[in-house]
Amino acid sequence: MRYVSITPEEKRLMLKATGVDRVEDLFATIPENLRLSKTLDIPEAASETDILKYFHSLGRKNASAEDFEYFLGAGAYNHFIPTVIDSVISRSEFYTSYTPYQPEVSQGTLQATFEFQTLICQLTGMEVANASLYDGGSALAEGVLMAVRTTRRQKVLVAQSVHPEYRRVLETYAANLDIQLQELPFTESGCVDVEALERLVSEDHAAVVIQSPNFFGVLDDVEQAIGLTQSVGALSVVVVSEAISLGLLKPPGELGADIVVGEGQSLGIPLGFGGPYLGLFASKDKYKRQMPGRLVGQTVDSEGRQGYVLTLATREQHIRRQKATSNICTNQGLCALVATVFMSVLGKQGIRELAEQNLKKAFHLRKLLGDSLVFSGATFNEMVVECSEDPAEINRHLVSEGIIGGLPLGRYFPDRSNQMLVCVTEQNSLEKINRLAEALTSVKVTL
Amino acid sequence: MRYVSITPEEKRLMLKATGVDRVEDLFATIPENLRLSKTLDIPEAASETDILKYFHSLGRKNASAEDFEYFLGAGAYNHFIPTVIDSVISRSEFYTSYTPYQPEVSQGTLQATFEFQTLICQLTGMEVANASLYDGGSALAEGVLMAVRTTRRQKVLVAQSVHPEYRRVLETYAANLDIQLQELPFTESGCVDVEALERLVSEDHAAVVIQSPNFFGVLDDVEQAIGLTQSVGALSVVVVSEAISLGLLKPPGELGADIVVGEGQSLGIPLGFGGPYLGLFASKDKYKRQMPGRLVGQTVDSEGRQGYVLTLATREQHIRRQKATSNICTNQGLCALVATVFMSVLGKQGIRELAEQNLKKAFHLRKLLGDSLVFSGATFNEMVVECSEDPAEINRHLVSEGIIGGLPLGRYFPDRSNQMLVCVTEQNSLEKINRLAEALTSVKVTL
Amino acid sequence: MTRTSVTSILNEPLIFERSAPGKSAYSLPRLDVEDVPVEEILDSKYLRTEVRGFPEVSEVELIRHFTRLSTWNYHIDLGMYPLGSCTMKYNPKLNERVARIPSIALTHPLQEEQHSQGSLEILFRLQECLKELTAMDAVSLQPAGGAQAELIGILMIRAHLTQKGSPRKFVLIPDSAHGTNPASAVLAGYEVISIPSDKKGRIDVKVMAEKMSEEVACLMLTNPNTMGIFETHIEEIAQIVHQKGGLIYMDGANFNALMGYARPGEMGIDVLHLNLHKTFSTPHGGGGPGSGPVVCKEHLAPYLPVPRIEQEGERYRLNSDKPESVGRVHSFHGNFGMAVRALCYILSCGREGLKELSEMAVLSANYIRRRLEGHYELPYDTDILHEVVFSDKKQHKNGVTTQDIAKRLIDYGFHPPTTYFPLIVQGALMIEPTESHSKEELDAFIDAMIAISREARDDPEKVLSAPATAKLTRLDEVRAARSAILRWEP
Amino acid sequence: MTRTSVTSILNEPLIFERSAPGKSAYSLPRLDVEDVPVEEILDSKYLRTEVRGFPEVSEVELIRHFTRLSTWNYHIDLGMYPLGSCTMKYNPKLNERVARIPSIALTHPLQEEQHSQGSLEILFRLQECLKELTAMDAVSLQPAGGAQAELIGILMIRAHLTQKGSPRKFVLIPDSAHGTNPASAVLAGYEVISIPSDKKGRIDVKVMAEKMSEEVACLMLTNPNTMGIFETHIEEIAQIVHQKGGLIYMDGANFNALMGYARPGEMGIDVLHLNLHKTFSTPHGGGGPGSGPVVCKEHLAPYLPVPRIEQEGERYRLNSDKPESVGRVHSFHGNFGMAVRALCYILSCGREGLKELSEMAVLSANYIRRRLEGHYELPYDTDILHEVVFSDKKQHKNGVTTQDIAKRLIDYGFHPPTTYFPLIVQGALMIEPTESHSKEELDAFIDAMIAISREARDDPEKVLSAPATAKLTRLDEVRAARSAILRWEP
Ligand SMILES: Cc1ncc(COP(=O)(O)O)c(C=O)c1O
Ligand SMILES: Cc1ncc(COP(=O)(O)O)c(C=O)c1O
Repeated sequence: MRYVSITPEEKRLMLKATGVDRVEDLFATIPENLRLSKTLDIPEAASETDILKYFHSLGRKNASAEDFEYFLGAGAYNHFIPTVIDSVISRSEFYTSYTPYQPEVSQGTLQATFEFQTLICQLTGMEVANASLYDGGSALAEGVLMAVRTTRRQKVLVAQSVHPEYRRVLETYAANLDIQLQELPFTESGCVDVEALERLVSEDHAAVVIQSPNFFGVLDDVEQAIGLTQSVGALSVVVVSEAISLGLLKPPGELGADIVVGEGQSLGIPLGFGGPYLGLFASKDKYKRQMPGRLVGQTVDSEGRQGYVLTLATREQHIRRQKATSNICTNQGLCALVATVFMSVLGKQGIRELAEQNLKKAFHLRKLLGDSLVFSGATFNEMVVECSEDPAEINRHLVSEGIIGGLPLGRYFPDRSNQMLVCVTEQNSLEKINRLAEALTSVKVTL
Repeated sequence: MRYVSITPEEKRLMLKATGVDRVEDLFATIPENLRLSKTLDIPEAASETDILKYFHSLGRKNASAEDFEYFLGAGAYNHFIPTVIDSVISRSEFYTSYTPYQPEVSQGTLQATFEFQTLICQLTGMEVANASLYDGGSALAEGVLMAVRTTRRQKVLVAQSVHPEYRRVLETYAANLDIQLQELPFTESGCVDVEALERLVSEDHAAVVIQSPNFFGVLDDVEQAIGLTQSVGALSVVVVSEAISLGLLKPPGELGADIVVGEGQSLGIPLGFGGPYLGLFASKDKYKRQMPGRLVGQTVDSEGRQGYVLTLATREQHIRRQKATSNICTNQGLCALVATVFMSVLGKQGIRELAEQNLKKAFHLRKLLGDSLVFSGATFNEMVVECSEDPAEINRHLVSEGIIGGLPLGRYFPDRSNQMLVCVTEQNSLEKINRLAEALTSVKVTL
Repeated sequence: MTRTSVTSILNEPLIFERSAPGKSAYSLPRLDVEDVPVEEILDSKYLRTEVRGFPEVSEVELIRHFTRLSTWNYHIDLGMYPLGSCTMKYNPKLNERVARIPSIALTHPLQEEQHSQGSLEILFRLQECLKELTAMDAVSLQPAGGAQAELIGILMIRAHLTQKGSPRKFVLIPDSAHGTNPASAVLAGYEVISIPSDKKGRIDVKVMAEKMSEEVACLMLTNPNTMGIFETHIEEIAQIVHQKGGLIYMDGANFNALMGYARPGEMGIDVLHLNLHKTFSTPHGGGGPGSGPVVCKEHLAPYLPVPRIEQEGERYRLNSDKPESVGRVHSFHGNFGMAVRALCYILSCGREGLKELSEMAVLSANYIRRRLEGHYELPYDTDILHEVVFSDKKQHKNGVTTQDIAKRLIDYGFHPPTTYFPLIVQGALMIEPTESHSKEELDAFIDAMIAISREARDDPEKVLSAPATAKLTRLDEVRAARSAILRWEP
Repeated sequence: MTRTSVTSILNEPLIFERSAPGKSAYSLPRLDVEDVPVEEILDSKYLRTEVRGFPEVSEVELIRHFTRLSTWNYHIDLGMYPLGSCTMKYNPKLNERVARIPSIALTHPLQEEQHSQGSLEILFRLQECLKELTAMDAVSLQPAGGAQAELIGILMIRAHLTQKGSPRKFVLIPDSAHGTNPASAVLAGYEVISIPSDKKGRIDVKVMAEKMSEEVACLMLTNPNTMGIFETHIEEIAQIVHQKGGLIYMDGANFNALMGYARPGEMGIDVLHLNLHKTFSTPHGGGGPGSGPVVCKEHLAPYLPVPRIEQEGERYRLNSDKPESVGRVHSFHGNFGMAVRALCYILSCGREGLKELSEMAVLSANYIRRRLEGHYELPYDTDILHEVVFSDKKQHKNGVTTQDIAKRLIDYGFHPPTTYFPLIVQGALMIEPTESHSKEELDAFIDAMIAISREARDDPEKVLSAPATAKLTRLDEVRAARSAILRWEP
């Protein structure tokens, strides 16, 4: 057993020192009748060679971005991942270490996390960001709970154009804390219905949640929504599921958002069948003591040298137990490091150029789609299309051409069963974009 | 340009400090007429994405052990490579460092190399081993040159059953040092013709070179050959091209060899289209001051702590210049580290079990081949087969079944154009071995 | 600019301080569509001018920056990391390689089932293995960590009880429990009643029985508990709780002690969670990601999160049609990458291997206990399994605390154990070796601990001023919390 | 067992000392053929009982062993590594990734051409790029290092001259040349005539002209030479040599100074070698592997090693039918893996990039020279390109030598420069920064050098006793050579 380092002889010596004859004796504290008599119905140990064969065979049962061009986004995006990222996170110093509870021997993780918090603040335009939450869905839930905590109000308006799965996670978290979630409709532009918002929002509301670019890819009317929200003393929670968009778009912070939550997968994290991803959480400075999750702060050591530590721990469960701001303990640390390296690789120019490529390639598709576009609002790299035939059918054709098409909207919006949400990133080629347009509109593209 | 760290502004400051206006001025020392006026006919910089696409497309033009089962050996073997090896050599501490000329900051490389030298001594049964040479071919050449140096004799007998390419490299090295290379024939058993050896060898001979397992896979009559060689005061040089065989076979050292040279590719190094591989060089202790290449030795620091340094450097070109024992400078350091990790992973039991699996799988094929075997001598994991049809033809059929067949011997031995050298390793499956046997003998295997 | 250690550059600044205009570490393909100016595509009201503050560095600088930072971390591949309750075992390299196979790592969570059969098989097979290991009936791999699993587990209990009439009001939690337990219970809408431990370090059954009522939804226990002690009365406990119509949630963070020896499903547990990042060797990544499968009995299965992964003949499918489900806790399928590693680990170890792991983990903990009990106070003399908790009582006389002992261990080249937890032990030193270490490494750790106990007696200053060899001396946490500098500012 | 630094365990023993019977780090598939006992297959006379001394360790111990060792190395990813003549530039991660693509890394050198078209294209395209960069006509990628390339290059000259009548007897080599030059010349069967350098640090053309004769096969020069100085009289030199029927071999180890600015083929060079592990960023791997392409003019092409890689329309083939070839120097196609990395690098940099590299390398060297010339003796005030050589003359007065300065740099967190080479400079300090470093890093190095020159004056002891922060203090090399302990013994 290559994962164990104790030899039979050493085992003997250790048992002797411990004062028992057989290892089994150490388990005597488990009542006889509870001790397992049978051997586990799990295969015998497989060799490294067999393991690799097996998992490669499983891989061949998948379609993946290795062999297909993806136009599927909807909260998980196929972006370029710089090679250096894996070189950094493959250093065991980073990936095999624990939460930096002992700062003297964890300054690497701590400084990198402090850099992450700063980068997220810069990207979102907010004042403070935490060290990560699980994913976009739970980040939204934590954001709403924080708004409820701070405002001591129980009603929350959530735009229907927020990612449906995020909304489901929010429902799960809110279910038993008597929080009332109300839906906020959208107009034919795809933006939140501002009149409805004005009509619905009140002094009873803790928060209003909108997303931009929203689930339909539409750039929402964030500024106006925030204004209306704050006019009644509610907190504005803005969701971002496509972080790359912030390389180009005015960040929620600049527009006055109180809390920004979102998904950081676009920042160098592989599609990975949905996880591990990266929950982003940022807010205005005045709310920092209400924040969920870990925070790294700057300080000095006993000799006055600058260093970093986990701080404001009194918010957390291991100190405050049932009074904690959240129950989260293990977070997505290594994914935060990935995002830190990604943002550092791209830097000021790169993040902009990347965002522009997404915008321009998507715009090329948008032009080709013409009237098949469902919403009139401005978009970044995703858009909803009215299809000439059943979207699932179209996808089936596309697969044979090495293309994974968009998301049939019927899945979340039964009344939109003929619509497809498509995404274009810098990874998509002109040729395949044209092919997609043809398949969606059954109009031949001639360029 | 991401591989340069100087900004335009910093460039300006540095030029100023250096006292010139334009970078071009720094090249003024190159005569005008020699300065290149045109721009290089080399493509513009390609993005990381495009580079990866390009090399993957090249990969698709290859057959590789990723998709095919190989029965091709002949000096390059498809063995299992433990995953941990790449984890170790991917640490930049190892792969981006230079030759350990500054021992205080190179103890990692030095200790690992000292371990390598020891492991090679243990594997070959020799007393000293160096830190590596380029590959099996040049190792043979250096071995012969060392024998010539130490004996001050100019004649060398080389068995025809030594790897043909190694012999060609030897010829290149020996060409102008008036060394006479004479060929030593083999019998129908595939072993060196001992009578011929007895007849040919004389007081004029510096060395007799044999290989075991030899190029035909046959275990040669090493002990007897060594006896006859040393009886005339010549040095016995034994070549090993399949290092795994030493997990099971009596090592040349035990049989009295003076010098052992060979190829270490089998020890965890990927096929890699022929390189980088690993030249092995070991000898009796009394010859150590005649050795080519680097040697790491144990010593202490000024405080008496044990440490390691490059030693006996007076043999080398950077000190001794034209009087050096060899011109080699850069060697195959990282490949030696790979082999060190490989041998440590397998250890005493693993190397034996691995060798046994090779022997037993090859033996299974051997039984199936029966009379088609060309040589009667004992074999390890390679053997020569008389084919039912043109070997190249057979290989063409096999490819369609995911099999890369053996080496058509005609390539090196025109008179053996119907024969094929096949190799079976632990990587080959029973099913494919049977298929190979069928193809080679056109007899259906029924098991 | 002085740098004091050759294999570790100690004064690497923040990445922002390395930045200068014009440096870059990225490269992108040339745009292959018409290059329409951004302003013609989007109204300027949507646009920002730049991401102010974003760094600009070259690839070389970037690599050096993070390489230098990395050398400031202690890590498992360097030496023993005996954090109690965290199960810091070796993270096999094979897991990492397998998780990076492109056809496994690059699949989209929303792509059609028929294009995801490989990924679904991984999830399904792992679920089957976990069921067998725990003797439970159903699993969800969706929770991204133990804490989230706790929330889901309690929500499932709540849903179940609600169906039977009332969700009830309270959750019983031993005072030795991990902080996530009460926090999760509250998040699920319950109030917490704390149950004291008896003098053996176990749940005080008598008190528990008194507190148990028709108003109590469940008892949330950890077994073996955070003292490393097995709750021997588990059956009796379960009976008491079940009799009152309550359920039992087991925090399975310490499952590394039980593999092949005991199964929660046979102890009367209704639902539990496992931590793939503990028992099943997925790396902790400096804080995460983890994965917290929630595993339950048949009667709770209907409430598991959706989608569920089901097998139909040769094929696997995602079933979201579970009307009683408590819903989702993750946007997609949870931390899939951790599931890949865990399955790789289980198949690599095999049935015997998994059992051997638990044996060696328990043996190592008991060995440490025996060798250190003369030197450090043992608050409970109860038998333990996979971890041992000491206290600083003996050293306290000389003014040396758990904190000091922990920091001094750093100078001996070891990561400190978990400190000041569980809360029921004053100045707790919680040591969990796991099965990974050689006797040599264990002895080195034990010798260091003994040496420190001597220093505490003969030369306390040495211990009080530790660490002497780390990048920094002790950090001012009060100042950090007061000034709360949470980001770099130009 | 005391360990003194937390991020680096300093007392890791030899792997053999970690070994104990029964531990193992390997796993092999179960044998799928009949398990015939070895003794029934092979006569016992062939068999050994065991590989005596081979270690037995677990995977965890193995990883820790090599991880700990690794932390004792200085490396490029940590900081500046200004070894003159070695071109220690950044090794791009992308190269490493590309070289590991399975369909590129797992091909057999003897498999049929039609199954190796991808690999052959890599070799062919790299050759074409090197021809363009050097303005030469033909290339062989077979030599596994510069030294082997030198041997081949001279053998080609020898073959050429032999054909024209006589191989001749001598090779002219400047006294500033690298040791491999004379060693290779001798290996090719020639005697070496050393040519002195003039007071400018260049080849003394007058002396060279006198020594040049019909008995001289070739002049072997390095350009820019090991002083970093361009041989401005190269054309005149070539003319003199050619007039006497000799040829010119250029050691291209310093080609990093010339890319996009000058091409050997336009200077009268007949044959040269390049070092992919210097100019083209392939990693040095702690000593190797490298790769030394030999590049020549048409008249020497027939003598290149076989097989040659040729293009026929869309296809690439290996041609061994070159009767005049000097033969093979490698069992197969040379260090292919290095060729993959070099091509990846060339394509990543592109034509402008390559030129920029040389510019920044030359700028960095000149910047260092200017800033240090007041503090360290500059033996030649000649203009330099990519590297600068100082001497310890100034410090020698206080008994501080090059050796001491080098060791003291370690304490400042830098790898020392090349020392005591070239031999024409007493106590040479040979500094080659390459293009990789930021101005910040260069300034830090310069400041350290200046600080050391001050220390040499004010506090020589500090310098003489350096390094103070490395794993070890200075090692006893005499003792090492005398006792010559070259392997571990139980
Ligand atoms: C006993 C116990 N319960 C629960 C948890 C929480 O698990 P996670 O960190 O995965 O959320 C932990 C982890 O620290 C633990 O030790
Ligand atoms: C000037 C010079 N020539 C030749 C060589 C030898 O090249 P290699 O080490 O690749 O054999 C070197 C490398 O150190 C060198 O610096």
